[in-house]
Amino acid sequence: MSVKSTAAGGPPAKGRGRTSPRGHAAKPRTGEPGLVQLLTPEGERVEHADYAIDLTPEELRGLYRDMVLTRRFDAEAITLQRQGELGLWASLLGQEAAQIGSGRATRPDDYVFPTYREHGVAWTRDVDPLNLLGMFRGVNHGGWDPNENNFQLYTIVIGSQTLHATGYAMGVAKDGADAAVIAYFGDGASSQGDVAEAFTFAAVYNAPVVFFCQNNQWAISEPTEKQSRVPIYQRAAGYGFPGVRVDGNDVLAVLAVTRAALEHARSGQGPMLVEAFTYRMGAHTTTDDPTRYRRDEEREEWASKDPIARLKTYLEREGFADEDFYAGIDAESDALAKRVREGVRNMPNPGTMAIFENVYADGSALVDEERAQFAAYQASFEDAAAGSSAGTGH
Amino acid sequence: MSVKSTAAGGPPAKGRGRTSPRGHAAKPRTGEPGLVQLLTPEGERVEHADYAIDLTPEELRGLYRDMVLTRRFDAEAITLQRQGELGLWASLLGQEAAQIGSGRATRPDDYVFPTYREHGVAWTRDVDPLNLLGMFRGVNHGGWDPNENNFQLYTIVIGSQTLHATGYAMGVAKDGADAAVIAYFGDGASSQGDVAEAFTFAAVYNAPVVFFCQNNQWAISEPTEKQSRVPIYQRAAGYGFPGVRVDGNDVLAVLAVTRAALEHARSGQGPMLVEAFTYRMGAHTTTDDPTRYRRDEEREEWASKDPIARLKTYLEREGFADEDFYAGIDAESDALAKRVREGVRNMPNPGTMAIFENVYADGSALVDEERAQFAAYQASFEDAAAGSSAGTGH
Amino acid sequence: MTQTMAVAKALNESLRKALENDPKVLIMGEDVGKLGGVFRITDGLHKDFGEGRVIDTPLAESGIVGTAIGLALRGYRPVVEIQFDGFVFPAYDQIVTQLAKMHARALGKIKLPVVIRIPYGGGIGAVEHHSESPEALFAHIPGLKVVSPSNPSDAYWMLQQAIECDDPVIFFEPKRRYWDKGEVDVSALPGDLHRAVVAQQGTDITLAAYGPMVKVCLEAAAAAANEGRSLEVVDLRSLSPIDFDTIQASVERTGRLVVVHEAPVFYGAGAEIAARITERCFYHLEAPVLRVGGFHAPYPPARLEEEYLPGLDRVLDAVDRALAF
Amino acid sequence: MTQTMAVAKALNESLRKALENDPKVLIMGEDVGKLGGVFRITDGLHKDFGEGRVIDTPLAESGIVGTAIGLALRGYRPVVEIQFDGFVFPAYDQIVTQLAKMHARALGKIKLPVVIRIPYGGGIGAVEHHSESPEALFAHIPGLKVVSPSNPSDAYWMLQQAIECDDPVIFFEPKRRYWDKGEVDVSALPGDLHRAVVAQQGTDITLAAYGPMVKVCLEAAAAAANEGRSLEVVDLRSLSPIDFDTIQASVERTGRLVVVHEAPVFYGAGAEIAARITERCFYHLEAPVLRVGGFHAPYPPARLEEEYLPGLDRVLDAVDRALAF
Ligand SMILES: Cc1ncc(C[n+]2csc(CCOP(=O)(O)OP(=O)(O)O)c2C)c(N)n1
Ligand SMILES: Cc1ncc(C[n+]2csc(CCOP(=O)(O)OP(=O)(O)O)c2C)c(N)n1
Ligand SMILES: [Mg+2]
Ligand SMILES: [Mg+2]
Repeated sequence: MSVKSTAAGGPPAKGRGRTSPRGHAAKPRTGEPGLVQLLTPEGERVEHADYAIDLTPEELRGLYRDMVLTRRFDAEAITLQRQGELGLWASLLGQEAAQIGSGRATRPDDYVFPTYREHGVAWTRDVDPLNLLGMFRGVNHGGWDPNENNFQLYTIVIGSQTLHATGYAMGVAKDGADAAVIAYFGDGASSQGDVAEAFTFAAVYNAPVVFFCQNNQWAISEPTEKQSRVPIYQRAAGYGFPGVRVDGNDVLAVLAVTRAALEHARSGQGPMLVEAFTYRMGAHTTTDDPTRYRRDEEREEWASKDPIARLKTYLEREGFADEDFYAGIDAESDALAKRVREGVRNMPNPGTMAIFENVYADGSALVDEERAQFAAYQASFEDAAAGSSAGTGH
Repeated sequence: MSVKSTAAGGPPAKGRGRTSPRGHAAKPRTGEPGLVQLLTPEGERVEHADYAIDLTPEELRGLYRDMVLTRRFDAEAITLQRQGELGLWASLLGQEAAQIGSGRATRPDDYVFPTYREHGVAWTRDVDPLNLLGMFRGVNHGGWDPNENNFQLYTIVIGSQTLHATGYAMGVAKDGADAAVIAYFGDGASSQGDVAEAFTFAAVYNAPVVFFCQNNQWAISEPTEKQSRVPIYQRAAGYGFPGVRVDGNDVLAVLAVTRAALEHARSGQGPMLVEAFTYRMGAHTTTDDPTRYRRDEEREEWASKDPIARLKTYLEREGFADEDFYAGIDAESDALAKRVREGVRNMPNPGTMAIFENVYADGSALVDEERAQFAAYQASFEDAAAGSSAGTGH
Repeated sequence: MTQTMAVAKALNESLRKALENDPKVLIMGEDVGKLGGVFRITDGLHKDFGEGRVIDTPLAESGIVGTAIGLALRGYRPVVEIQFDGFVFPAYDQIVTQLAKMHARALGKIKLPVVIRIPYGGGIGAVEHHSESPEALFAHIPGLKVVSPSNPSDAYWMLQQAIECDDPVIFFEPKRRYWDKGEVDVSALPGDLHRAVVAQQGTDITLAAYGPMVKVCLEAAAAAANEGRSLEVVDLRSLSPIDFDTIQASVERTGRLVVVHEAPVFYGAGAEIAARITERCFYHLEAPVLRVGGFHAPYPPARLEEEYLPGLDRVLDAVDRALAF
Repeated sequence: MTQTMAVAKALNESLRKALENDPKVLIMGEDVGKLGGVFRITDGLHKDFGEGRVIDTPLAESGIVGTAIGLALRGYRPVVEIQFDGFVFPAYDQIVTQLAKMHARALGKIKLPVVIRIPYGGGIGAVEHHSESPEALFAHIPGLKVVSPSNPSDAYWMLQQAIECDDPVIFFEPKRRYWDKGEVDVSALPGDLHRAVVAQQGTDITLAAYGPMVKVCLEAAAAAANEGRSLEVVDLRSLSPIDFDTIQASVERTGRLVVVHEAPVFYGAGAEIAARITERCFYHLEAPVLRVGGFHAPYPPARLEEEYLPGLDRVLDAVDRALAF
């Protein structure tokens, strides 16, 4: 079944009234002016004038699998945090479609610049999930090799990475490569000057970078109205490149839109801004308490737009997946959770002297001196211990 | 004579093709998509659908006088710099209409946040021109009382003042006052993150601030293409407030548009962005050498769009001013130049101990200590001098 | 009117009092509204004073400080919260080139009574950028005042005083001490905001510290007392200006000084104190001023912070070394 | 292959050589293209290497450094020009939280060979923000290296070395010395980038300085020689790390040290040097380490800078005071 939707990525004036009219569906829709959607919250497949997608059942099952495994990984991380194995966790619950859809749109030679919440994107880049946990456990600040999967380290200072992505994309263009770069950031981040400067540089140098804003409607306790009074995708036009808003809980639409945006970038047309309109179902991080600032009903409303449930409905309606498939994914999930659990528990603490490592690539006399002094200081305890045990021996 | 022009401040798609069609005028026009114009470079009065203005001959003469005196002041400052009386000067040559038009649109209770080039705006705020020269002479960093004329100190770090203006406007709104704030900045400044953040804050808090961008097409040696690939006024829409582009060499259009923008702000409708499209006729500052980076022809082309000449043509065509008027202004100019010249030459150097003044409002033991030490150090020379002259007496 | 409260509560009460006393006082920052800030320092203030006084801002630190400057120019007294130490840097330009200099630029004709509260320091097991001690980067800047309380009473009073001050004050809050309790006499008249105090009297050596490290030094003094050593502890409270007179007086008695802070030693506050006290007390010092602090390395991941942070042992080791001279 | 050239020309030649030697080297900044930079340090490079190598950027310092980081991640070696000292602060966040820390964040798996050139210091009669000396604000940050040449030869070679270094280097150029000439041997093999050198040998006291103040110290040494005093001058060259060994060796010979810089004394480089040298040379020092530098006040308007900046007299006054101990 396929229903026409004409929602376009243009300014709201254009699409208003033509998009997902409220009366059509029984439940409230994610529908908003200019929101690209290919799969409704009810799991109905709809067409879009500008963004088409044609996936095989296997590909659809693949997206489903990605989302389920990502969610399971996320849930396991929350549990591990509760058990004290992690110091903190930033859950992506609810944002699986935005992340899997966009991540799966990238090619291996594309380059990803994430925030601290892109566990699903990491998954699509074949980054070992254990790598993501080191910083949350407190054994490192990231530590993986970004060039192994073209997936940069998580960035905590809000917005910074959009400039790195832009510079990287300038380099890609200089090299004459046809790859693209994708920079993730949040609705809150859209207020940072760095993000605006990234827009400026990307436009001026026509850099092949896609700015991917996951608007999960919250920046910790602040709703998006505290960042902007118009939809964020509209910002792009003022910098001279296209912006589009996509239903971030619709993995098909996100995949289609991000593919198009990356292709736009790769083909020399410069940057593009994608706003994936989604929802942060959980707390900001495990230390956050959303009951202090948001209504339960809002969360419930968005639960009905769950990205995984809607793809499942579609798979089932179309008969694209059978019981074996679901059972297989369950088993895979359990195995993943187990691997993660064990992997985290066995993750070694860094040795004390790691404090002094990797401060500089070319070394520094100062670090050498402090390292030596600290080693001597530590040795003095051992000497003392040895001395006193030696003393005991007397 | 009055010709219809329908150029609108909206996005270019809207107005393109309707505005100042190239074929109509013999000389090239300032005309660009979406450029508001009320007086053509040839001094023809044209009407605009959205921006009307109706000035008495006296008011028109007043604007002319403002521009001529400002230009004369500016020229005198350049001369004083060449003579070594000033260390530096940032000329506004060519931008008189943008500054006088916008400055004359402000009310006394409005508040102005300038860059370092707003000598014409300062003039409209009754700031003593000598005040502006202190920092260029090197006797202070500004030093006037901003609250005397609601005209803030010149700001050198590009873009900073747009945030101060926004915060000030938030305060105006909090106070329930109906005044507006106007923040000046350049085309180059439009790239600074601070300016984007100012847009964000102004929009979110609906602050009564007008962002007034003088696009003089150059940021030192860099043309506007290095800052943006679309006209700067378009940036506003993406932040959720209106932007408009005005012919910055047309004092009537600038006055009309800025009045409307300030009224928009005062009436609770929030921020607005005005881009005054103008041209920096001179060097960036007296230390700059534009021959290294721009063609002479460009300057010549823009000379034909001179803001003062065009108003004069209009005044003459309409018979609004007679020889006495021009002679009077000449005399005023000479008097102003003389006052400025003498004022600068007589400007006292600050005393050495001024180094330690005004670091803190509430004082600081550290400054006190350093002041005392330095005073003692200086006194030691006097003692030595006294000692040696005393010595001579023996 | 003495009450027992934690540092966090003392700060909260202090803000409440400031909001009550002066209608021009505003609170601004990320998540300071309904959430009450990630450390709950502004808890309840949004509810009681409304969003006109307690303002959730866009996520842009330069914007927060820049608009706070504008509000101050309009006559308000903004108290800005920066969420964590590592996030103050986007605002650094506004702080250094504008906030610190505008009073001088205007030859004193305008005042910038802006307080910037920064929870700082480590020891809470956090991820990158959440445990730094950037105080020297502000204290080096003329035009700023920099203070840091170490206990609930100072938290309460010093914040009051910072808000009343007509100069910009960078107010560093020792975040790992937020939950430490102590007595606060809310009716006592406070001393000078920039005066150091002798937190523990002693005769053998002086320890100078501030913020989170005062507690460590007091513990060191207690431990040393058991070994028959008498450590004097000076709580600096202010890092710009620094009350050198109080340190000098102490060092003239003890003849030795160890400065302790979490921030990297290299170019840290300890350097300034060592240099100036050596100049003032050259003939009193029986040992060079020693410094205990962070290493010249990024703040390490949480599992290493216990070793990175100066603790009792490292302080006492420095004491031993100083006494061995 | 010795040539006489000014500091500005030496820097220009050094950049030219780097662009020639390594196709990955890029120049970025405001007005570095056709104009050749406001100080003409990049003069002619845009013409000869094209706008793909010599890049005029939008007017946004955070953007410049942020995209330079991205280019470095892609394998380029960007050399960024900040137009004046006072305009580096918008980029401070990217420098401190990203550039300085990414190598450690990646446990060494990525390198950030970015050079940030900053013309710094006063003495050129400029307006506000054009005469500052913010070096301590960078030297305090682990992960950055900070250097400053004082003469044409060092300008030429140290910039080469900074560009070849795989770490981020903040390269402070003494702008009032741009037009000072000296010999440059472009074939000589340079020493370690971070080694200090004895610029003038002497026996009575050591002066330590860097960048623009080395010349003042050499002049002071010459003036003192006329009075029969022998001043040793150490040109530090590197502010992070600091070559304490060379200073120590000198102080062990002379017994006295004066540190001179333009930056405010309070929390300045002199503090770190005084603290560490006092610790290393406690029994050699016959006087406390004295510091001569800027005051705790915003850099003053041009007509006051001569009095604000440490000159011959203030240096010699400190020498007198040190010798009087
Ligand atoms: C510069 C900076 N300021 C503040 C913070 C603290 N902080 C961490 S996450 C966050 C909210 C981010 O919101 P958003 O960009 O929407 O991303 P989301 O967390 O929703 O994915 C804040 C304020 C930070 N990390 N960096
Ligand atoms: C943050 C910062 N960076 C660099 C400079 C140096 N600078 C002074 S003026 C200028 C160009 C400004 O161009 P624009 O904003 O268009 O204003 P205009 O000078 O044309 O009036 C630059 C780069 C500065 N003052 N501040
Ligand atoms: Mg968000
Ligand atoms: Mg300009």
